[in-house]
Amino acid sequence: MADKTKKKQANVKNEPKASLPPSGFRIIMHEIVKDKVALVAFGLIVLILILTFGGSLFLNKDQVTEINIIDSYMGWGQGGHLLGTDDGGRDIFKLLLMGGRNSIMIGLSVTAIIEVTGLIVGLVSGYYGGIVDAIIMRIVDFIQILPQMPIIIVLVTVIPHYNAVTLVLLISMFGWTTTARYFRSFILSQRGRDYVLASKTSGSSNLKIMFREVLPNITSMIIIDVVLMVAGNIGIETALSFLGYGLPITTPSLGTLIGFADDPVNVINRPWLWLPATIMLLIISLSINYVGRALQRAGDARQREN
Amino acid sequence: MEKQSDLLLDIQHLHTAYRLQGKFYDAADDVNITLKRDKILAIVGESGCGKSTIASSIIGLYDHKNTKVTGDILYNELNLVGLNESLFNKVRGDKIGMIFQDPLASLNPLMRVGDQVAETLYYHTNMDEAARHARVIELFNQVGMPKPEEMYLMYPHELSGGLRQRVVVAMAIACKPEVIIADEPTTALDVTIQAQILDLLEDIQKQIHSGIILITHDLGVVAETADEVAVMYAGQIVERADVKTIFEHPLHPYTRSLLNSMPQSDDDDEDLHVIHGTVPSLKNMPRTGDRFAARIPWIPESAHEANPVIHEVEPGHFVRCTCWKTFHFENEEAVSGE
Amino acid sequence: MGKEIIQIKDLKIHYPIRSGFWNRITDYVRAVDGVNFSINEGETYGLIGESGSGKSTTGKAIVGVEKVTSGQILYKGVDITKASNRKRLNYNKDVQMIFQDSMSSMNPRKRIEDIIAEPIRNFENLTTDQERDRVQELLDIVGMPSDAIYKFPHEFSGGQRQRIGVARAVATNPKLIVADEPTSALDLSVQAQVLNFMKHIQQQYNIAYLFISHDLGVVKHMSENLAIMHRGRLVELGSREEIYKHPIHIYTKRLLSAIPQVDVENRDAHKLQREKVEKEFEENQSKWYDKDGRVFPLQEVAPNHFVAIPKDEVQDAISEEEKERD
Amino acid sequence: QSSNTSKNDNSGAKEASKFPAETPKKATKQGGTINVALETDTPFTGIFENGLSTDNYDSQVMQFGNESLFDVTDSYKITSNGPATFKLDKNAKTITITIKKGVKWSDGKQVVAKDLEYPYEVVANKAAKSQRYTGSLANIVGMEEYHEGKAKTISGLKLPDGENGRTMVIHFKRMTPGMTQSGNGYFLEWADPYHYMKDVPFSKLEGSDQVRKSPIFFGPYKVSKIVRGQSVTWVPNKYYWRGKPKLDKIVISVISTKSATQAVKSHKFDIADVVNSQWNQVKSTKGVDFVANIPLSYSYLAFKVGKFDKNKHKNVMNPNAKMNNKALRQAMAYAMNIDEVNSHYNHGLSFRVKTLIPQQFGDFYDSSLKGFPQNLKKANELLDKAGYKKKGTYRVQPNGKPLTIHLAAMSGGINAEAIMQNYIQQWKKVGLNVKLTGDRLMEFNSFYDKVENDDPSIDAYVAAWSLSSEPSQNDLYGEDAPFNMARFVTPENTKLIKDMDSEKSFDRAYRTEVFHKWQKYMNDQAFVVPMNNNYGITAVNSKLTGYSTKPSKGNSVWFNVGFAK
Amino acid sequence: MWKTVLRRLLIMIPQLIILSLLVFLLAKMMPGDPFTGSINPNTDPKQIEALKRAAGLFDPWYIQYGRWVGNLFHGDLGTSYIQHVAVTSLIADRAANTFWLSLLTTILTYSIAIPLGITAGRHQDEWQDTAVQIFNYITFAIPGFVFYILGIWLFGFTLGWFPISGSVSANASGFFGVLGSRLYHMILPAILYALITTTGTVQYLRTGIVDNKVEDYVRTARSKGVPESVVFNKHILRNSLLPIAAFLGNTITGLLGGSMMIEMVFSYPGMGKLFLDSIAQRDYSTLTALILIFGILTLIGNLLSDIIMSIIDPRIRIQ
Ligand SMILES: Nc1ncnc2c1ncn2[C@@H]1O[C@H](COP(=O)(O)OP(=O)(O)OP(=O)(O)O)[C@@H](O)[C@H]1O
Ligand SMILES: Nc1ncnc2c1ncn2[C@@H]1O[C@H](COP(=O)(O)OP(=O)(O)OP(=O)(O)O)[C@@H](O)[C@H]1O
Ligand SMILES: [Mg+2]
Ligand SMILES: [Mg+2]
Repeated sequence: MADKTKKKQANVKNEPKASLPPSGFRIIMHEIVKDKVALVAFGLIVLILILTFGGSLFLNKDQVTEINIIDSYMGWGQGGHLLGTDDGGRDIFKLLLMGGRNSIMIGLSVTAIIEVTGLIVGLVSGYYGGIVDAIIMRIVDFIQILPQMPIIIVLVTVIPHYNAVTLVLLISMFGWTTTARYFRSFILSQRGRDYVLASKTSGSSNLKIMFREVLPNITSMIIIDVVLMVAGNIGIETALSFLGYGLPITTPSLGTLIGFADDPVNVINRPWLWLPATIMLLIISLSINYVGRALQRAGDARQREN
Repeated sequence: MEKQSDLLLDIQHLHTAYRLQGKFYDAADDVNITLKRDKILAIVGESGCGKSTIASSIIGLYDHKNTKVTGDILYNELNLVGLNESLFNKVRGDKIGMIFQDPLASLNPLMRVGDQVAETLYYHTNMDEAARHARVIELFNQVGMPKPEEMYLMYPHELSGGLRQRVVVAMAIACKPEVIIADEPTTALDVTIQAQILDLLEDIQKQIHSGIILITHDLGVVAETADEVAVMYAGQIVERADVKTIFEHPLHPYTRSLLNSMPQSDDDDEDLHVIHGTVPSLKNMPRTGDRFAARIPWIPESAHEANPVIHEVEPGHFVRCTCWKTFHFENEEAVSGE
Repeated sequence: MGKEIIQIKDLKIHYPIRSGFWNRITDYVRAVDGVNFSINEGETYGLIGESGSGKSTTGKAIVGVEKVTSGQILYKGVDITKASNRKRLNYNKDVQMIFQDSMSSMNPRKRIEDIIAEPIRNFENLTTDQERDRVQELLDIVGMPSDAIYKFPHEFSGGQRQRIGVARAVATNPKLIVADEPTSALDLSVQAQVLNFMKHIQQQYNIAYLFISHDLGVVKHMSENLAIMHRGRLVELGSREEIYKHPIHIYTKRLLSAIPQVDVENRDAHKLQREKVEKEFEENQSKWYDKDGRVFPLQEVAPNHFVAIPKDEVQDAISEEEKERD
Repeated sequence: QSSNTSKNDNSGAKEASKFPAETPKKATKQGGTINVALETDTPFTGIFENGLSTDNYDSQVMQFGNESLFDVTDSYKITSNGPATFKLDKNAKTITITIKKGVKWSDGKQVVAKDLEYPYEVVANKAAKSQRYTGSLANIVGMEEYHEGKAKTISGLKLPDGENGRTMVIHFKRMTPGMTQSGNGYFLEWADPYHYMKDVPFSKLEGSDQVRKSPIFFGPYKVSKIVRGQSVTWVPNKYYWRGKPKLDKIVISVISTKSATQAVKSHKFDIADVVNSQWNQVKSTKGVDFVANIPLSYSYLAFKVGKFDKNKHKNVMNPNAKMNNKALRQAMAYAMNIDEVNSHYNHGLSFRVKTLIPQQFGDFYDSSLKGFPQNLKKANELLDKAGYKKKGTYRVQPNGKPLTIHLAAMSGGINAEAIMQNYIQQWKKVGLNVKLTGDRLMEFNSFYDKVENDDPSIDAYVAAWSLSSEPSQNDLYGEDAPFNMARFVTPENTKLIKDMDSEKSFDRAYRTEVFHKWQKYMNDQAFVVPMNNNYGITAVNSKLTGYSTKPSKGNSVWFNVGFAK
Repeated sequence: MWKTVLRRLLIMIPQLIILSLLVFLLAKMMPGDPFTGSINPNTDPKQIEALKRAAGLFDPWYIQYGRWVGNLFHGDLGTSYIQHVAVTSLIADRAANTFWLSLLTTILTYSIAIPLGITAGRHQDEWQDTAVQIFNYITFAIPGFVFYILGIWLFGFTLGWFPISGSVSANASGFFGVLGSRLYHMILPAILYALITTTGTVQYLRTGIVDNKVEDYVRTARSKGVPESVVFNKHILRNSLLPIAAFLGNTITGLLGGSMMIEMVFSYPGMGKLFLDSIAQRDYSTLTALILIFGILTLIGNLLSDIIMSIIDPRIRIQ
């Protein structure tokens, strides 16, 4: 009998894995490829990533942000500046590449912090429930009643060295609560499922159930959430920039560029300052959103299957 | 009662196809059934056989873009197939009532249950509001709801499963329809409640003299309530007869297998009969030959008709294919002939 | 009759209801409210009752995933309502569960191999190869093809999945399996398949089942002894023959009369009978339930037949029973 | 690059003439309504009393009715042509102010002596919480006693003809040469309607309707409607002493500074200020006249060389301060390309200021000084000589320690950041490592909080002054002046500043000499390096006439403004 | 239900105490004070210091906090250092402006969003849906202020259709004159603001409709012979509006605090603008009061949302 099973195994092993999990990267790619719009969007994202991250490799930050007042406020294509220059004679195109990269990095970092914190908190809160949940949710409640924008503005003026890192931390400080809530509700629905009970009766520990059983089941939720959140977070400093609490120009970002639009003169007479960044932000957001939707559909389809 | 109007529904050559990835597949394939006044016609079969498909085809509630219905569904000489929506709306709820499986899901959570029943009256009668209210109360009494006045004001979530289903029944019978279609009306309910609802349906039928199509997969329910039975398999009716015949002289192998797999025999140490395999999915359904053949592999292919058709073996007893003649259970000896 | 494998003593599980100004606990849902019974080695013990009567809660308490309010569950003489005892005994190696909804009871992200191996990994120290052999063997036992090992739950039909669920439950050679409505989501023909498997495995490994169901036909088919639950308590308990042939408690009678019978000839008679019982049930609440609507404690009316009736009516019941028996 | 320096050598002030200070003179007709833009990003406060108002915008809103007691010459010398006459008696240490007959409040009541005295009581009374009480005012006899609450009245204010007379005599402890200049701070230049305000306790004054909702003035227009923080409508004051104002109505309303350019271009306003950096966008606008003035202000770079000793209430210089090296300071000054920046960003509407005394002060201004035109070579030489050796890109201190200069600057106009980064690059060119404090421009409050409190994270800062029309420098750079935020104290400076306000300086020639000396000294020491001043350009509907920015016309401008025939 | 509301209100108290402390400390942490930078020829630093002392700015923070809280109980939020009026009156003024603007915005938001959401949901995956989605994505992705500035430039300055600043014109007189003028000043900002805020509503509504369309109760309604339009409006739409209603409370209060940008662009004297000004001017008393109010608004918004939900959705009991 043992021999027989061994043989069977061998066969099984060689079998093409036609029935891969209905999850993970494969289904995502599948879903994206299936949806033409999403495919285009995905292509755009890749293109922008290559441009910004690749392009930035060839740029020197000090050089890009160096002032050259002779060149200030050049229009499109003037003086060899494809997209003109800003108030300090800096090349908008280069700023755009660097700024795009920085903003994407900011968006990613904020998302990463928010997601990880939110996920862990949500997981613990939702899984254990009871008093742990009650305490955590009270804290979350409290943070959520805080008027975010005002407090961020106050903190921006308070902290001594304001830069991309502090910005990321400030924004993340509030953001995680929503994510925690979101994941908690998923966990709550998962917790009631019988497979958790089954794991318990199989003698698995809580930690193991939490991370090895429950977590993989909300991966598609996580992926979707992450994707959509990145889209929202890339432009997150624009509002602050507009209100005058953005990053310094030595840290180029889409926000600092779009922030030029806080002045009607720039809006009307110097569109090259803010328009490219706005369009880039628009493209990034739209693309990510479309991809996100495609993922959501994938996720929903799987949800239905369940 | 006039004789001719005893035939309420006459379904002829019904084909209902769903679009899957651009192609249409028949989920109901050449279905012929009739429903008579004062009769309960049960449609039984495993999950996915196409029972609900028939129901939704009759009442015209399907996604018109992705569903194709052909054939005739004659209701008093009115062909419901392809009937325009506004005309159909006059029939639905008035002449044909429908009861669904999950009473919670099939009630609007934001409306008082009384109003939901009254809504039917609003569209099919000339009653004023007071009259409608009175009629709803009457209906609630009729379906055995305690304190109907109070119940009128309740929301679905405030009622127990049994009461909800009574509301749904009240809704279906509000206009005294001639045809009631009940798609698994008791699957979501407890046995005791199930018994009550089934008894209720019978009582109602006696009062308003309608014909009922009862869709279920519970043979016990069929035996307790139906007058006529249609057994469905893979989109086709495989056997049709009055209830007694079906339970006492079932012919089609599928009917016989189903009956055998019921855990009811007293010799409980014996294994229950198991039907090999599963109902094929819509896409994989064989379109030629005997669709059930795959599940009784020990019966030689020659025993099946090449293109099985319905035979009337006795008056009122219809069986598809002739394989029943040589059919025997796997572990039995082959009984030659019948 | 074999040895008792598990004893449930005065089991109570109450869920708090919060309300009022301070959101204090104002009342309890008495999901299980004083239940006593015991299961013998290798037997199938049926637990029947209407929805919400506390069957699942009882079952979950027995496998140790539900917090018990009071009472004891004795396994090998040890009260396993305490987590530490369960751990010490490796309790879940011996007591396993089969769930109603096979889909939801399997992690959709895990392959069948990992699903079945989970209890093995937790309770036994096997090498990867041994483990795989064991999984293969289990799949063999439940009649699944061996390539199933690499598939995911959604790739199987409901009946197949339920068989996998059985495989997982028997993976550690348990002594007792709580089967909570294992077939009520299945079609008739598929149900037959699963029930057959359960029986075979029981015979093979001498497993005891607590078989929870509201389908009396199935319970009758499966179990030797059974208990009928109502409002968190047991109303009647005894051998299958006793209960089906000589039900005493009105609730049992009501339940039995509600089962659809495949007996077309006598269906009108059934209906009359059903209506009679129903009427009796409606009208004689006070006879069968105490003033709070609670079920009375069980009294023995015959060997291996207990009914929840007031003490002073035991005699009547016994004589009535005997009369019926004649 | 230094070629620019010689080219821009002509005095900035000369360029002032490229804009007129007045609109063309035309015959005026009666009637018409004008809209005046008040460009601010915050609503105006609406305290319409000169002693309590702290908001510059309030005075702009009030200007149509709030006439000063005195007219002045174009160099801010007080004359007797205005509503009141002015007489200074150096020996008797008095100033006599007499209000002219017929100068009436807009309710028709004559302005009387009590109305001249009352503002002092408001400013000096602690309950009124005025920010305007100063050491200079304490120079009036009896003022301190009144301020401390020891006296019920201010003994140095005498009303020889009684409260309802028209004359007030002010007795001073000490006379200073600046007293003849408007804005000297030793006495107040406005009147309050005592009869109208007397019933309001001082503590309630700033919130009272008399001050907030329906203030009265004796100027050409009177308030007809106030929308709090947003707009004020003025209509003619029929009792106005100079005659009948020309316009039927003046509406001044707030618009955001960001909208200034649009406000000009869209002709929604008849009078609106131009934002200099946006000059190119508005300069070709049709139908408006641009008039300009040069405000009394300048921006500067200052070096922190000491601390303010709160106990002694004195500035104390730290000889070891990083910036306490003349050569370093001068080098930094020479390294800046101010002219270049001005021509690029402000279209010639800003000009480099060469000394700390603005040109508007006439001969007090030392036109021989050149300030610090960009000269990188000189800067390098100075540093080399002073021992700041180059190690890599940057220079180190003479003692061999690395040198990083922390510069504080305020955020502000849209080009502020670029300009600052530009200077930092200039300094880098001469090997100086200059970093922004906190890595970014600071917003106003953080900036002054740090600068005023001598925060160690600041070695140098760029700020701006707005000056009083009296040129004394004591309050700005004196030894005990808290506003001397560079905290430099040298005997020479102290002496010169004392001299400016001394008895001797009543002799204008002497005072001129002192000012010249002080400017030279400051130019050499470079504790404070003057940078820029800007034109204040106003776009005026060309249908209007009579508008002027000349100091001499200031007090009667709204009487004169009207539509051309 | 009132009991529950009362309880919820009581629970708010400790939250508010923590909030107030936090806010107070934050404000104190900010560099500078209302007198910072009062550097002009007319002021004397000594007098400024005396005023600061009189204002209690040199006291330790807990004393200042204590004083502040003490006054709070008398309904006194202090006096604005900058505007020199009681903070309550200042805020009342601004709150009224913001309230009306928010109200108009809300009305406009819903009158734009609901038809769009319905169209998109009803014609799921058809061109109407795509069009709405594109509009939605664009308003979502473009920062609001770019919209506002373009709007004020086009409709305010260039075309001159709408006023470009303030909340009421100086010329307005009479009750209807003032009312009209106020409305006129609000229209453009409200429309622009509404366009930006529709995104969420449209999305929720669309999803709601798409989900509800396939619910069983809809099938039931159809089986009763209810005409399609009624099925849609009475059954599907009402259920789909639930999530929007759930946010109604938060939306209104959120707009009250969240209108900073639009108020800034339009120099509209509302709460958001007041807040930004107070930060810039270090008007602590106003600042603390405002943040506290924003916090309270959020709390009330949540409560309101819950109450609204419990009213329109019988399944929900608030607790
Ligand atoms: N809208 C649809 N689109 C595509 N396929 C459908 C659709 N509805 C039903 N089907 C398929 O048609 C077949 C018959 O379905 P139907 O719902 O009629 O079965 P049923 O007998 O009612 O089953 P059950 O007992 O599970 O209700 C099944 O294979 C099902 O998957
Ligand atoms: N976590 C819980 N909190 C509160 N009440 C609960 C909880 N779990 C179960 N209950 C209640 O306990 C009672 C018993 O539930 P249980 O699931 O044991 O019933 P059951 O007999 O298994 O019913 P079914 O046949 O529907 O499965 C029910 O009234 C149920 O509402
Ligand atoms: Mg069905
Ligand atoms: Mg259960």
